[in-house]
Amino acid sequence: MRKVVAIILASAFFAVLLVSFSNIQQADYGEKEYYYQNPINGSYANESVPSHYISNTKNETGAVNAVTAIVVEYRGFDTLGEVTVLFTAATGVSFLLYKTRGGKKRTEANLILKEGSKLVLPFILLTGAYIFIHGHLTPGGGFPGGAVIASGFLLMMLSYPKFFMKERAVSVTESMAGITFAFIGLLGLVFASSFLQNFLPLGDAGYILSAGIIPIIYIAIGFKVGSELSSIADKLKEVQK
Amino acid sequence: MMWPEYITVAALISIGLYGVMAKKNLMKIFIALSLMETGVNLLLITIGYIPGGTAPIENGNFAKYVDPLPQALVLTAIVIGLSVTALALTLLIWYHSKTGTLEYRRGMRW
Amino acid sequence: MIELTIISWIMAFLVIGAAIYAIETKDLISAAIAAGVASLVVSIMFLVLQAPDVAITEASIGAGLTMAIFVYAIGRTGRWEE
Amino acid sequence: MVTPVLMIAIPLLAAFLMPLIKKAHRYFTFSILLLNAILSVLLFAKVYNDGAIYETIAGFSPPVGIYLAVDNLSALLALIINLFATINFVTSKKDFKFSMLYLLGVTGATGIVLTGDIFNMFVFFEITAVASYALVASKKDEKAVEGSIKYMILGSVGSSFMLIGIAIIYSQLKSLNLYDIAARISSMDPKMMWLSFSFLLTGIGVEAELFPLNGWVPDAYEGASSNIASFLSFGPSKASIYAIARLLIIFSMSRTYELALYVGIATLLIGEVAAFMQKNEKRMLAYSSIGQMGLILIAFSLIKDTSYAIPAAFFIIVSHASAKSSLFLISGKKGFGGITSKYVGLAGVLSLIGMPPMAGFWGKWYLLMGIADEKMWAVAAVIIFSAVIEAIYFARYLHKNLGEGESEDLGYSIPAAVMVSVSIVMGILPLIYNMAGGVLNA
Repeated sequence: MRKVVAIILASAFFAVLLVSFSNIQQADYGEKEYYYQNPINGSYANESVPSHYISNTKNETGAVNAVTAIVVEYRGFDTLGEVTVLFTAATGVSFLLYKTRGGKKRTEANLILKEGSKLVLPFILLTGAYIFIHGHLTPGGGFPGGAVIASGFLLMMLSYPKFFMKERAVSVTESMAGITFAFIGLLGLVFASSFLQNFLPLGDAGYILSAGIIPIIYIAIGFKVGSELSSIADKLKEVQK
Repeated sequence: MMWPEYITVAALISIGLYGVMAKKNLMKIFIALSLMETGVNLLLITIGYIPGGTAPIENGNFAKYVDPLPQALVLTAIVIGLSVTALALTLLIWYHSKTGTLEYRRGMRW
Repeated sequence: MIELTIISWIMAFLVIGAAIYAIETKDLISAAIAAGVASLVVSIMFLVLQAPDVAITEASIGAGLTMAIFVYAIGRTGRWEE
Repeated sequence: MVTPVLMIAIPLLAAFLMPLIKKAHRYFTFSILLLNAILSVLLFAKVYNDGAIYETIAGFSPPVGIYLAVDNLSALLALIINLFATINFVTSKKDFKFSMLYLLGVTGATGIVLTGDIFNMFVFFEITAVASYALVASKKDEKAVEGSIKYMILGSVGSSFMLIGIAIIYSQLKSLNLYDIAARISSMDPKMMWLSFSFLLTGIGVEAELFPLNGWVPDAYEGASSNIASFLSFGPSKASIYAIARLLIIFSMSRTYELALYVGIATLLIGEVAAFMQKNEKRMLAYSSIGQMGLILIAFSLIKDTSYAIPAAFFIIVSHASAKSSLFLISGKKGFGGITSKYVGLAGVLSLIGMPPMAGFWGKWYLLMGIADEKMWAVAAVIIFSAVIEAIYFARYLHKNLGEGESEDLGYSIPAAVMVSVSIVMGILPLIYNMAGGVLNA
């Protein structure tokens, strides 16, 4: 009974969604109906929001990758919030699974996996670091870079059942990275005029040392995401007594 | 019109909703929720796509770019989805260790 | 262009099939892996839709880590749905 | 130099700092919350004198970047949330992770009311929601975890729906800024507008405890420890009802107001009737919260028709935040043992049912005035009917608890007394103001 009702509701929902999606046109965003209005003085701009990003990213932020520029600069506040959500979740996980570390025996992994993962780990970590350092030049950035680092530690957890993240080190890393992010934002308030505003020289677009605060913030995010994701995986892996 | 993508989006969201409504196993419900989140992310990216556009990374030869803003939003949404899932799994592990089951018996009690 | 459309349709059916399997199977580990597969195929769709940043993130976080923590959690609770 | 962004940035910095200074976390968190409350007072003073503040973030002009938009009502809500959070935090006795989660939850709720960007609002919703899931489960018993899981399931569906709504709006207008959306919403296809409105209402409605989506409310409130139940009733729910009010103003269409009015009436009736039938005290208080949220939504849905709507909503929010939070705080023990608890219980109940010297009275008074202006007698009848039900079950509640009880825990009842005093002060101030005004006019 419950299933039938659910199927009917879900199909109705499917139909509604499809009908509504057929109204969306994949339009060019340069068209007139998308021209935005400035909330503070009420004036109309003669471009739309996406076309502003596309034509001005390089001059305004110095980043080549427009997505990175939006994530770190234009909508950096969202990213601060997002990092905070992850931080909240990591805190919640360790708060709720606090005293469950225990010693049920797990089967040992075989030798090849063990030695191989030891060999591969530095390369995985390097790849992760590469991804988040080059975030403003190539696809990628702090989040995938951090995830790659976490997957390196995940591999270690798989091959060594007794491998645990050092809790103190992880928590210090994540707080230092978070503090860096928020502090750079406050420095923007001090040296420039608003929170998270860029206060460093933009440099030549296309080089590593360019785009002002973007690389610094992305490195902080990379460390933070990497340590939080590995600590989450570590906590969930633990065996209860 | 991008029918394959939109049909996938609608299907993922309604399959997820069906799972939440019909299934009793809590783990299954959270798997359904993660499918739903994937669907929403695909929706955002599809909205930002412009036929014939290229990725919004400048590479010398100027072309038409797709809309970068939804991509930035999806990056945020993916990480948020993972955070919620992690917390949910923690609670499920806790619940299982106390009650020995993940089946949801009592239902909505008004 | 037409090849791309065919590939998109194939991927769409793959995703929908994986999602239905993930919901209907009784084995939770298979369900988690099927959800991971769906998310991986979606990340290829992101790549086709010219979103490489999102594709990388979805493949590593959405497919990889989410599936890993699901498998860990299922390992600590129970594998079969009643 | 008060900038609203400090109210978000400083607590976040403090929360990131917390794992490094585990020892003094309680004093540290308390002082940060107090600082935030002081900042919000200064902010309100500034907004009240100079008009609304728009603060750009990252130095880009708004629809391109994000901005914070603070008007009178949002400054007042930020003040309410931070003030009660400060008072309520005194009762926390757990370790530093609890303090972190609490601080983050309060910051998220503050962010919801201050931000002027719809996706940013979604992010802050998620911060509050994730923190609240963990806080509800923090009591670590079966009921708490079950309530938290229910909350989480509905909350995740809600956040997905909210994101769908945002995606639909973006597809039509290519903008995420609330003001920009409001200015250009009329150019949107009405079908899509309805669709996005209903998705957003559903998404936010989960947090705001609206009618078909509030299955989690009684379980979460019953399971959570009493200070967290108190936090839920002044933090996330108030911030999200304010978000719904903003939504209504954006989609300024008479039909959307009508829909909100019907949802509000349904929520009010269901909540009050369920509270009337309920035996368990905490669940009864939770259902009564649902009813009050319905009342607030009714007030907001009249925003366009009458100028009484905003004061009505404001006074009900104050009354509910202070009275319900303090009742939850003292509900840990059986009965009201000591004199402080008795005072809190009596004052809280009087404010909730809307007796004259309290803030709740002014809320219902202004609401009824507004409804009388519009001559919507059916709505007035519903409100009076629900008030009668409310009075009956609260009389039963008082009768049961005012007799002998366990000796009270002053650590809980004194903060509760401080909270409920806010309701009295806010109730007396308009009285004095009116009387003074009357004297001056004469």
